[in-house]
Order: sequence, then C-alpha cells, then structure tokens
Amino acid sequence: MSATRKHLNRREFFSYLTVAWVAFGAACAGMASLAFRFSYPNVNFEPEMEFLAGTPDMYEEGVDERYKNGFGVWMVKQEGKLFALSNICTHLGCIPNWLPAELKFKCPCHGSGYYTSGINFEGPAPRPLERYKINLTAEGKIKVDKTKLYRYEKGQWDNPNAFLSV
Amino acid sequence: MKKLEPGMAYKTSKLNKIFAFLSVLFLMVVVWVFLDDYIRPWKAVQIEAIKIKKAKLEEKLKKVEGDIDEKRLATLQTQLDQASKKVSTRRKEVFAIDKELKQVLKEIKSETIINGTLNSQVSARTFLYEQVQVKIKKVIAKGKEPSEGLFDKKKAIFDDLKSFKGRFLASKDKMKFLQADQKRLTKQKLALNKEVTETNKKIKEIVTTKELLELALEKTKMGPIFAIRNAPFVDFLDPTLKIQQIVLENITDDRYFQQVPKVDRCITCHTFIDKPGYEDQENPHRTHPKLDLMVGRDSPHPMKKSGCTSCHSGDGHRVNDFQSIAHWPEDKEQRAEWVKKYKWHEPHRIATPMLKLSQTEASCVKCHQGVEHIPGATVLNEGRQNIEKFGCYGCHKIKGWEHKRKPGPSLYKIASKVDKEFFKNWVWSPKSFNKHAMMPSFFAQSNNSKPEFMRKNIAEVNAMAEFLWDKSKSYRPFMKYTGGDAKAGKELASSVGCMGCHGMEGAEKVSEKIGAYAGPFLSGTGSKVDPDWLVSWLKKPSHYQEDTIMPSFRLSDREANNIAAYLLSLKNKEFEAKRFAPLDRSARDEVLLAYFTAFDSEEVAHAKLNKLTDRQKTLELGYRSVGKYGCYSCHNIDGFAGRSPIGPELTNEGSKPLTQFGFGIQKEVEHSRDGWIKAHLLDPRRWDKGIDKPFQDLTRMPMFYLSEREAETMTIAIIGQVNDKIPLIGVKQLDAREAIVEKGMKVINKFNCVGCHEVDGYRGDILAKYEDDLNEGPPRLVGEGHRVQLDWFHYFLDNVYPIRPWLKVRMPSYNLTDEERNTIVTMFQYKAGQKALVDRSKIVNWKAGEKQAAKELWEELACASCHSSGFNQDEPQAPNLFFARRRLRPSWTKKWLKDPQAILPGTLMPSFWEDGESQAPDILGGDSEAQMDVLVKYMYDMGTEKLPTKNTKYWSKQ
Amino acid sequence: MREFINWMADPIRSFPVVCVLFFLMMKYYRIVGTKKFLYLALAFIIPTAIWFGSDPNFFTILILPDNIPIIILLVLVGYLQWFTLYKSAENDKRIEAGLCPIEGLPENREKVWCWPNLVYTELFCIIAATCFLVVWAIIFKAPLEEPANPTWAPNPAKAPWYFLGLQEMLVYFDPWMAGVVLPGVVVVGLIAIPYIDTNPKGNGYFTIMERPLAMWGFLFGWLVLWIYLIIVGTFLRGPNWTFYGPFEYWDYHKVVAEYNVNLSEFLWIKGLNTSMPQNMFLREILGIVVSLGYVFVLPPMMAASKFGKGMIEKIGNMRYYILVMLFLLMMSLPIKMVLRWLFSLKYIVALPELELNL
Amino acid sequence: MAAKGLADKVRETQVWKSIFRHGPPDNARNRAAVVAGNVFLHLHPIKLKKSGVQLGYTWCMGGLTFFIFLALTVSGVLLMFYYRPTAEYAFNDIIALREHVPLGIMREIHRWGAHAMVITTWLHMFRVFMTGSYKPPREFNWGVGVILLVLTLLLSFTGYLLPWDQLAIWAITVGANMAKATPFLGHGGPGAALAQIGDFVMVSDKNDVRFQLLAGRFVGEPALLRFYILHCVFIPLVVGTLIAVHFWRVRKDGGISAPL
Repeated sequence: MSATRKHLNRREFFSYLTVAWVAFGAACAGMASLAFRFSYPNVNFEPEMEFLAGTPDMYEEGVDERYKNGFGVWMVKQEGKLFALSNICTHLGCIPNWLPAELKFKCPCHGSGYYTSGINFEGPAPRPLERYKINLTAEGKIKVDKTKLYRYEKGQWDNPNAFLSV
Repeated sequence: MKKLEPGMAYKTSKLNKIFAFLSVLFLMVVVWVFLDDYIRPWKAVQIEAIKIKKAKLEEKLKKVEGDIDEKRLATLQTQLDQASKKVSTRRKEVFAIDKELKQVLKEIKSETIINGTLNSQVSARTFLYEQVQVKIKKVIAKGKEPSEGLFDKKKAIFDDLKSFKGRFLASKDKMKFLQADQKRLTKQKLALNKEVTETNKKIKEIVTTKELLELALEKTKMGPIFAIRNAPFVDFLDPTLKIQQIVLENITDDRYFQQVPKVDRCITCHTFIDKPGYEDQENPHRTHPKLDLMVGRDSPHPMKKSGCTSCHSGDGHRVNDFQSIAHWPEDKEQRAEWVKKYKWHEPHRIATPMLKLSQTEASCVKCHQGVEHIPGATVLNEGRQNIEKFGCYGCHKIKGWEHKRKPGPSLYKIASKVDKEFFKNWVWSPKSFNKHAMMPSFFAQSNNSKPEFMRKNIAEVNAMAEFLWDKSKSYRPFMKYTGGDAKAGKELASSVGCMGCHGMEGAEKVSEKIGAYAGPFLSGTGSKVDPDWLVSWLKKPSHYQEDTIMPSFRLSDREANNIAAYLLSLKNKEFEAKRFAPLDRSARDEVLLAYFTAFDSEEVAHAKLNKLTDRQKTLELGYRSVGKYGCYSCHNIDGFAGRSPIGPELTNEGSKPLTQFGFGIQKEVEHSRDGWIKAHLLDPRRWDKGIDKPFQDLTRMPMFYLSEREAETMTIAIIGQVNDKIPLIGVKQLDAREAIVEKGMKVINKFNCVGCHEVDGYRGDILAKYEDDLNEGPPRLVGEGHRVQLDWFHYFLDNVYPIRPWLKVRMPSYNLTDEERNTIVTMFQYKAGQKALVDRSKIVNWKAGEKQAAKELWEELACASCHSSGFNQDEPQAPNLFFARRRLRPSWTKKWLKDPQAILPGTLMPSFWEDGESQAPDILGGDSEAQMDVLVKYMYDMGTEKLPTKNTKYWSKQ
Repeated sequence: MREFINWMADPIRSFPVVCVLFFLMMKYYRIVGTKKFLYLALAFIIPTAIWFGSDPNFFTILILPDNIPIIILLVLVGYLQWFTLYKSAENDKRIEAGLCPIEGLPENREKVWCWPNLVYTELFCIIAATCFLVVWAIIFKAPLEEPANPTWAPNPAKAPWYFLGLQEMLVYFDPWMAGVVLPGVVVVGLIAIPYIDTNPKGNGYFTIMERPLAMWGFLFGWLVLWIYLIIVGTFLRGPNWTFYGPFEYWDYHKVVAEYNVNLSEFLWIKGLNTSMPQNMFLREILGIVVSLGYVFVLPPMMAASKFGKGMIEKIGNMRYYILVMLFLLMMSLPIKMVLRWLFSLKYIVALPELELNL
Repeated sequence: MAAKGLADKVRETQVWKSIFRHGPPDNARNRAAVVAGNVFLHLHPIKLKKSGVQLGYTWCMGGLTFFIFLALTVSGVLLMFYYRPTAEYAFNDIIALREHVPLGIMREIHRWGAHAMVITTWLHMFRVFMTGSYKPPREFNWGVGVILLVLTLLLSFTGYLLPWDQLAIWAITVGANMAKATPFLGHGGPGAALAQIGDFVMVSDKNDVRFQLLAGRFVGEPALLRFYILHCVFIPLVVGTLIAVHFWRVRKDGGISAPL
C-alpha cells in the first residue's frame, strides 16, 4: 500500500466512524431525553384549584379555618375585607398554626409568625403569606381560585380580585 | 478471499460502515418515536378550536368596535388633554405632597421596625413571666413557701414587661397617626389629579369591553411562544395544548372488584361543550344543545358534577383517537361518514360503548330511580309509558315497577262475562276481534304456523278455556238489561268521560288523539259480553271485581241502559261467525305426554297419562298451558297466586354482555344491545326463523304488533336498566316532600286520574278532545293543593258532587281505600307546599266600612252573573260560591282574583285587576290589594259550613 | 380450495401431514438444505402467505397484536431450520469426504480480537434489535380488553401464546398431566439431555449424519409437538376452544359433534356388553394394565430388540431407561391424539373419584 | 483534520486519561486493554475463536436475550412510575399509559420486548442444541440455561396479569387452575383426596398450591400484588443471578463452542 492510499483510507475510516458515533450519540441522547420526559406526567389528579367557599354572610370578623384542611386556605375577614389566605409558610413551605389567643399564625418548623392579615413579623419568613383570587359568582357564592396568587410585596393585595368588600 | 489483518475476523472499515449505517437508522427511529409520541389527534382538534375561538372573538370585536361612539370618544380625549393641562399647573403642590408623603413612609417603615422589635420583646417576656408564675405555683402546690428570690425575679420581669408593653403601645399609637397621615396625603394627591382620573374612567367605560376582547384575542395567537410551549420535549413546562379531564367523586366506574371515581376526558376535544356561543359549530366544537339542563354551570347537571359518560356511556378515559372512546353513530349515514372520516369500526372489547345520541335519555334512570316521570326526559317517559301500556312488567320483573297492577283483567269470574267460544277465538287472535287490542298474539305466528304446531296449539287453547271455566267463580249481575237508546248512549259515553281511559269505536280519530290505554278500546263489545253483566258493570264496577280501578259514574239506570245499548250495538259479525276447532284429544295427549316425559321414561309417562280421566287430562293441559304461556303474569287466575312471572328479569338488561344476546342467524339485525332489543320487540319470534325447533322449545314471547316508534322508545327505556352502582351521593335523592309526591303520583297513575286531569302540566290525556275549548274539559289541576282545603278534598274524593254542573264530563266515584285517598290528598298538599288546614274562623274580621265596600265591589264586578248558583235561577257558568268556604283556601282565592290567567291560561274568569289596576277606582280608594282582600272575606262570610252531597241541588244556598 | 384447506387444517388431518412433512424433511435434508430449495420454497411460500392473508377471516386473526410474535417466531424458525439443514448438509458432505466440518477449518479456529470484532458485532445486534423493537411498538398497540371481571369469562379464554401448546394438550389430557406432569417432564428431560447423549461427535458444528437420533428426537419435539401445537392453539382454536379452519369465521355458536368415550366403556359396554363393575379399579383394569404395560413392559421389550441392545451397549442401562421413559412420555401425546381422533377415546384410565384420569 | 486534531487533544487531557487507560484500539496491546480494562466489556475474552463472532454460527440469540432483559428492566422500572398494583387503579393506570402518559409506547416496548425475549431464548436453545454445544464440558451450563428459559416464561406469565383486564385475569385463571391439578398438592389433582383425616382436610381449595400462588381461591387483588412482586423483584433477581452464573460458565467452559 502506498502512503497516499493509506492516508486516504484513514480519512475515509475517520469520517465513517465520526458519522457513526455522532448518530449513535444523538440517538442515545434522544432516548435519554424521552426517558426524562417520561417522568413528567401530562395530567394529574390533585384536588381542584378552584372551589366554592359558601356565602359572605357565613363569616365572622377574624380567621375562619373551615377550608384549611380541604383546600389549604384561611378565610379572613378584616376591616371590611374578606380574603383567602394561603396556609403555606413563605419560609420553607410548612403549614403554620392559627393561634386564636395570640391572634397570629405561627409556623411550627422555624418559628415564623404572621399577623391576621398575613404579614410576617417574626422568625425567618422572608415575606407575607400569599392571598388567592377571590370573587363572587352569579349566585352570590364565594369562589376561590388558587391558581392566581397575590403577593403583598408586589403591591398586589390592592387588586380588586384579591379581596371581597363585605 | 481478501487478506485480513491478523486477529481480525472482519475489515475494520467494513465494521465502521455498518456501524454508521445502523446508527443513522437508530437515529431515524428515535426521531420517529418523538414524532409518534408528539403527534396526537386531539392536539389538532384543540388547535382547530383555538382558531374557531379566534374567529368568534374577531367577529365580536368588530361588532363592539362598531358600537363605540367615536365622537364621544374624541370629545373625551380632548377633555382629557385639557384636564392634563389643568393638573399639570398643580405640579408644585403635588411635589410638596410627594415630599411629605415620602417622609411619612420613611417614618412608617422605621416605626414598623421598632414596633416589630418591641412586639417580639413583649412576647418573649410574657413567656418568661408565665414560666416564673408556673414555678411559683408549683412550689405552693407542694405546700412550701416560695423563696424571696423567686418573687423578686417575678417582679423584675413584670416591671420589665410592663415597660416594654408601654413602649409597644406608644409605638402602635404612633403608627396609627402616621398611617392616618399617609391616608390623608394620598387622598390629597388624588384630589389634585381628580379631573384626569375621572375622564379616564369615562373613557374606560366606553372601551373596556373592547379592551377585554382584545386581551382575549391576544391569547388565541399562535405565535412563537405558543410554538415553544407546545414543542416536543419542552411541552412539560406549561403547554397550552393539553388533556383536560373531569374527575367525579360521586359517580364511579365499575371495576368489578372496586368502584373507581369516573374520569372523563371528553372535554379535551369537545372544548366548547359547556360554553354558550358555539351552537353553530360542527362537532366536536359544538356547545351542548341542552345547556340549561345538562353540562351548563347553572344547570341541575353541571359538567364537573355529572361528567359526560355517566349519561352518554363510552370509554371516557380515552382520548387518543376517535375509535377508542367507543363512539357509536346515530344512523347509517353517520356510520358511513365516520367510516370515511375516522376509519370507524364497531368497538370491540369495550363493556359500554356510547349510546346512540337519540338514546341518551336511557341513562336518566341510572340516578332518577323510583319516580313515575322524569321531567325533561320526553322520549324516555314515552317509552316507560309504552312499557306500562303493553304491560311488559307483567311478565318481566323490573325493579321499581313492582307496585303496578296486573296489566290484564282478572279472570276469576270469566265465565259470567264472556262465552267460551268468544274466549277461544279471542285468545287465538285478539287482533282479529279488536285491532286496538293490547292483548298480544301468541298463536299463528311465524314460528308456530306449521300444521303440526297449530294442531297442538288448538288443543292447548281448548284446554285453557276448559281450565279457566272450571276455575271460574259464579257471578250474578245485579241488574237486568232492559234495552235503551243507543244514540243517547253514544252521546253520553263520549261526553261523560269514558274516553279518558277507553278508546271508542265510532270515535277513532278522537280516541287516537287522546291515546287512552288504561282500559280496553271499546270495540265489538256487543259480540263479547253478556248484556246484564254489562249494565251491572257500568252501574257499579266493583260489584263484579272488588279491586277494579274502573270508577262509577253514578249513572242512573236509564243512563246505564243507554250506554249499554250503545256498546251492545257495536258488533263484530266476522268474528262472531268464527267457530273454534274442537278439542283434538290425540293432540292433547301428545302435548301432555311431552310434559310427562321431561322427567319420566315413556312408559311411566304413559301410565301417568292413562291414569287420568278425559276431563282431568284436559284440565291438566289447561293448567300447564296457562303456566307455559304465562297468562297468570298479566291476569289474576285462580291457582297461580305467588308464581313468579314468566319472562326474564329486565332490571339489568342494559348491562347484559352483548355475547349473551342470542342473535341466531338474524344477520340483518344490528349487532348491538339496542339493535337486538328493538328487533325483539318488533318481532319476538324472528329468532326461530330458519331454525328447526321442537314444539316445546319455541320462543313464547308474544307478538305485540308495535309501531316503530313504540319499539324505539321502549328500547330506550330498557337499555337504561343497567347495573351501574352509583354511590348514594351521586343518585338523585328524593327529599321528604318529593317522596310523598312520588307516592301520590303512583296512586294517581294507578287510577289514571291523569287520563282526565292535567296535574301541573303532566298528561291530562282527554283534554286533547277539548282542544277548542279547554273549559269544557275536566278542570286542570294547577297547584290544586293550594287551591282547596284538605279536609274538603278528602271529603270530596269519597263523596263526589258536581261542582261544575254545566260540564258534560263527570268526575266519577272511585273505589279508593282510606290510605289511597290520604296519599292523594297529601301529595297535592306537598306538591303545592301548603300547610294542612285552614282556620276558617279567622278569615272574616271586618273592619269599619269594609263589608260595605265588599258588597259594592261584588255588585260592580257582577260576580253573580256567572257564579249565579244560589243568587238567581240563571244557568250557572262558574262554581257555586256558597260552598267555596269549605272548598277554597283564602290565599289561593286572592291569587286567583289577582290574575286567573297566570294560574289557568284560557280560563273564562276575567282579570279585574290587570297589572294591579283596579277597575273600580272609587271603591276603597282604588287600592287593588284591599279590594281583593275584602272580596275574599265577603265570599267566606256568606259561605256555608255545610258540605254538599251528591243530592244537593247545585243552585241552593245550603 | 379454501374449503379444502379448512378441512385439512383440522388437527386430525393436519397432524399426520405435519408428521409426514417432518419425516420427509429430515430424510431428505440434503435436498432441503440447498439454496435452490430455499428459493423454490420462498417462491411458493410468499404467494401462499399473501393468499392466506387476503382472506378477511384469517387476516383478522393474523394481525391480532398478540399474534404478531408468533408470526415473527414462525419466520425465524422457518429460516433458521432451513439454515441448520443447509449447514448440516454442507458439513456432512465434507465429513463423508473425510474432511473436517467448516467450523473446524483452521481459518475458522483462528483466534481473533474481541475488540473490535465481537464488541462491534454485539453492538450491531443491539442497535438492530432496538430499532426493530421500537418500530414494532409504534406500529402495533399492546392489547387491552375490558376491565377484569370475575363474573364473566371472555370466549375464548386463552393462555399467553407461548403456553398455547400446553393448553392444546389440555384437550387430550387432564390438567394434572398436561399442566403439571408433562411440562415438568419437558424441563427435566431438557436438563437431562447432555447426560443421556453421550455421542461425542457433533460438538460445536452443525451435523445430522453424525448424531441422527438426537436430531430427530429433538426436532420432532420442538417443531411438531411445540411449534405446531402453538400454531394450532393460536390460529385454529376459536371460541369454546373449538376448531376453526384458517378461512373460517369465528362464530360463537359453532357446534362440533364430539362425544368421547372412555376405554373402560369400550371394554365393558361395547366389548363385553355388560354393565360397568362397581369397583373402580376393576372397572378400569384394562386401562391400568395398558398404562403400566406402556411404562414398565415396553422399555425392557425394546431393550431386548437389536436396536435396544446396541443402544444399551453404547450408553449403558441407566441412560437407556431414562431415555426410553422420556421418549415414551413424549410420544404419549401424539398417541393420545391419534386415539382421540380415531376412536373418540377420552381416557385410558378414568378414575374421576381420585381425580386421576389418563 | 481539525476534528482529528481536536480528538487527539482530548485524548491527551488528564480527564480522558483517568478514564481510559489505553490508547486507540488499533494495535494488539490496546485492543487487549480495551476489553480487560472495562468493567462492562471484561465479560468477554480478549481473543476468541473466529466462529464466536460469526452470526452464521452463533445467531447472537443469547446476547440478544441478555440485551432484551436489560431493556425490559429499564422500561419496567419506568413503567413502575405510573402503575399501582391494586384492583382499583391497575386497569386505569394501564389506560393512562397509552392515553396521556408521555412516551405512550413504553408499555408496548415492554410487552413486545417480553415476547421477543421468549422467542430469542427459545431460538438460543435451538441453536445450542443444533451445534451440540451442550456436550461436555458444557452440560451444567445447559441445565442453567433450561432453568433460565423456564424463568423467562414465568416472568412473562406473571407480567401477563398486571394490566388487570379480561385477557389478563382469565389467562392467569386458566394457568393457575393447572396448579390446582398438581398431584397431591392441588385440591383437584390425583392423590389430594388421600390427605384427609376425618374433618381435617389437608388439601382443599383454601390451602393448596393454587391458594399459595394466588393468595386466595380466585384471581383477586392479593394475586395481583403477589404477581407484581414476583414479576418486578423476585424473579428478576433470580434471573440476574443465574445469568451471571451462565456467563461465567461460558467463559470457564472454554468460550463459545467449536469443533473439538
């Protein structure tokens, strides 16, 4: 075999091998990404994010815990406003307790404390509790929509959807 | 062979080439997997839906834009400019306020920090203080004296706490002042900006709909963001095209081992099913056609509570293709269309394919159980009425139908009613006597017309007649037919109310319109019954049969004879001429022998047979034949009490696996449950066609000669009988009120009250006869429980007297038990939501001048001109008001006076207070309410406490 | 023609045909094992397969997703069987000529590098298999029927396809034989093969000439008693496990005249024309004797024959008897089949009192 | 050329060298090192007889069986993300796998893979018999192979129940009823009637081998759970172990067979 021929052979060899490995690598990566995608379900069966929470006249001034266990929401009536307060601590996602004697929400995990309004005042919580979208249906029932959040620090609590005037 | 490198089986270059080829192939396959997984039919449907939505929004937007008053908008715009200019002159002031506000905000923030610190200090010290308290208490509890140090500590902490509390409260106070400042300043600032804000508000009012529509339109854009969100692989982040589902906790799917909450994903493709405004689209993009009853948010069956397949059936879990859901086409055209469009084929291996669209109502029964009538389910109700009409429940047990009476008349005393010859010919072919007969035909059908079978059938019919006559009890009519005026009889029969239950020969058209089925169609009666029996029956039906539902019309002897004369004049000569073949003893013995050999050997059977006398043989065959054809299922026959009905139970017919339906060799019958049932109803004997069956195995279900429509509606009612276990919370539960009403409805249906009276819009069949003037027909009962007093009602049902003597149609006297009467009365009471009794003593309490005014009003409105009974001798046109005191409720009477048309549209009672305007403005100052009140009082004041009897002269005051 | 094939496909007729075909194939393997034969066979099989597939009834059964693996199996087995015969024929020709088999040529015994030769080969197979599997998965959906319902059995209720040979055996034997004993014997027999087959030849190369007994025996069991029965169970058994010809519609109501009689009934009722004895062992005496004879008398008798003597000499008594027992048990299936078809024989020994039927 | 330069550079980095302790396998030393130095490849000998790489001789059925086993393990583990072996959810989860779970062919890959493994196992046995490769010294490994074949069938059979549809439950019912007929151990088998002392029935439908297999008298939820555990944990462990033995013995018995 002459030197040139050997050289050519080598180039040919190299290009076939490159194609092979690139295609093989891409196909394997494709398979892996399919497997990755597989782990994200397309539908889920978690509880409804929207629910009806009775009528406005059901609520007394203060914190109402009726919808806390089923839907994770405190209904709070304060200063003529009714709002739906998230029960998830803004620190690390524990569920604070409502202490009626002290008029505050206290998180058992790291001691964050919130006022009735949801504003944090002690412990490590970085920001106030979130409020959910709340409005009245045509029949006068309260509808809480948990997909829409209102955050105090963004000035969203004044949004007309963040509270009901009662 | 080419030279290889040492230690090599193949050339490396060749290996590499193969490797490259396979890798590329592999890559292509992987790409295919991506695409295969990504491309799902429902995505295309959803994209189509977005396009439709977009088009709709654009259309709306155009309309809204057209509606906007451009001129006004322009003026407002200039106003806004002016306002801005004006406001900008106040810049200095605004600036000053802003500065102040900034200062206040700063102070608030700093005070918040102080406040927060103090608050935590207070909390911490409170805790310490409580701890010391507890310590002291514990020491005391041990009976010891706490040390001085402990008290000192307590005091120190308390002082500390007190001082912090004081500071905390001071800080809180300061906060309040600061916040008030902030509020004030903000208000001031706003006031300075007032003109601009207000103009803006006005502009917004005009354009807000437009802006909202534009916003919605923006969402339907399919731009690059849309593409990325729905791109393969990244579509787990937040896709817009996704599977939508409804999870129902209160309705379950049967997994045989377990009930599992139903999951319906139909809305993935039927995107707009619950959204009004898409009625004009083709499926799947169409709005549900009955949004106010089904699916709609405010309907009684909202989508999220009722789902889709709970009514439509089918496999709601599935979304991947049109086929897997088990869609089922309505008819041949749709089938052809689907085959072309979706490559549709009949679903295999799916327990519950979708119901045909026209049969969806079948599912109502799943949840609405134990009711006579399901509002809104028109076709289903019709089917159920047909089941009642043809008495399917007699032979086939259906849960919820147990209370129904036997569909056929009792045969206990048959011998005194018809003669044997008639009986045999009738049983052989009921339709040849009366083409409206509801009795089905067992004989001379497609599967038993062979001479050999006919011979045996004739023997059976003869034997049955002998058997029944043998069992028949004697009955002697209490009246003699003395002859009468047939013409007057016809007149009376067609007007007195017979037609509420019976069709009548000579009035076929009207009969068809009424569609009565509670009693037999009166045709050929003269060829059928004994004259004396007929008169007695007409006069007093319960004399012949204690539990008959046929009421007495309180006919005089003359009237009874006249009607009898008419009915006897109806003859079927052709039928009378028929002579039934006599008993063929050898055929009888053959059939009997077949019965005996079923369990015994030939010899034993012969011996058994020979032991019997000739008469015994005939009676034995008669007994067995009545059992074989199940006559006892529809008729009361002595000796068969307690036998279970002959047909298979239909309670769960709609869930029977398709493979268990015997389609035989009937290839033209559609291979589905409803296909089989309908074919079976139309011709039950068809399954025997082309099959050689022995005599005793022939299909026995008789021929009903149903119309296509009847068969279709009955099929729908039957396929709704499924065994889906719906949890209690999912089933329509009757509340106490509804349960009582339902109980009453059963009685009302039993006695066919609804054959004449329309009860709150339900039936009132005979009214079809009075289309021209409803007031000539039986009164429509609207809110009857509100209209009448219960004690009167109770009395009336037992002692019927004429209330509207000018009507030709008569309220008959029923043979009701006390319980039935009570049930009816309470039903009306609960239906109208009324209290039981009216305290009549409290109705009339005159105030000064009222009675005079009432009298004037009475005269002015000329009440007595129609309600003439008791006032003059004119022919009355309205009920006697002297008896209203016991009969009517005051609250209803006032409502009636106010607007009679609202209660009974088309009534002759005039509205004197139309739209609240009195026609007598000078009485009581023209106050309509007061006028009605006094008139009601007046009526009760003059009325009598006595209850009339049937002999009371209806124009009397007593 | 279709009628004829439907008629022929009935195991009564097709089983002997298959046996004869098997015999011809093994006898004339040198003709079968040529490329020319392969091409001729393909020229015949491919149009035939297309013709079969063009029948709607057969096509419906053919493309049931769960039957796809059987088609793949058939294609592979068909080709590989031919390939085996081809290789064997080639080798046997060389051996006859006093040469070593092809696998024994020095160039084939040469040692080669594992990398890249073997590693690449394996990788190719893996990629090809993956592609094949994925494409298969995309085209054919896995079957899923109605949710499990213990109150209602579908018709036919079939076992997974690889057990259909066993299920077919159930037609001829009681479950304890077909479901427990025979499969057990198959497994034990397979494990025992290397210890019985002491023929040192044919190790590592394809040959028939040098090990005829092993080849004939194994291939009969593999092709006829296993693969053929699976074909029958899959394609020819329909609702109620009734036989259906390949071109026949699976009508749920098809009824086949079938009434089977026990050997004891043959003996007492038909043969001796008396009533059945009360004692069950006396009643079944003929069957018991025949069965015991089959198992205990036949082997020594065979051992006494010339062939048997030769065998014993070669492999010893122990191996001989184990081999014969396995062979007899294997043959019990075709024997029972033939008896069923010829005489409608149900059980040779029928002791339902003891749940012991043979 | 540039690419080649880059490749060479990569090969000279410390990272590459720490992983691959040999140069490109184009000479004898490196070819040996590739196989010996790689945990996945060292199953192979460094050199082998030429017939061992010829597809005409090996059909590669054993290798494919092993590969499919691995593919089934991977796809099976992924399927377990979405499958709950309860009477309540099993069927719905299987529907979900097709209807809305991403990569809708995962179940198909698993099911067809299972069938493919049965086929390749059979064909492997077929080839091994045809080349007489069970002969000494490989008798024991043949036995191991037969057991692996049985286990493969059992794996497939236990998996057949998991979709919890009519096909599954009735195939398993038919299959499990065979166990009922086991002589002496099943209540429908010969000899079972002997195991009875007065009222004390030792072999009945509530204590025989079928009961043990199904944890009940019929195929119900306990059977589903049991088959799930057998299918996903127990049999794969046994198969894995035996595969190791099988491979080990292939090497120790002299590699892929060849004429003596």
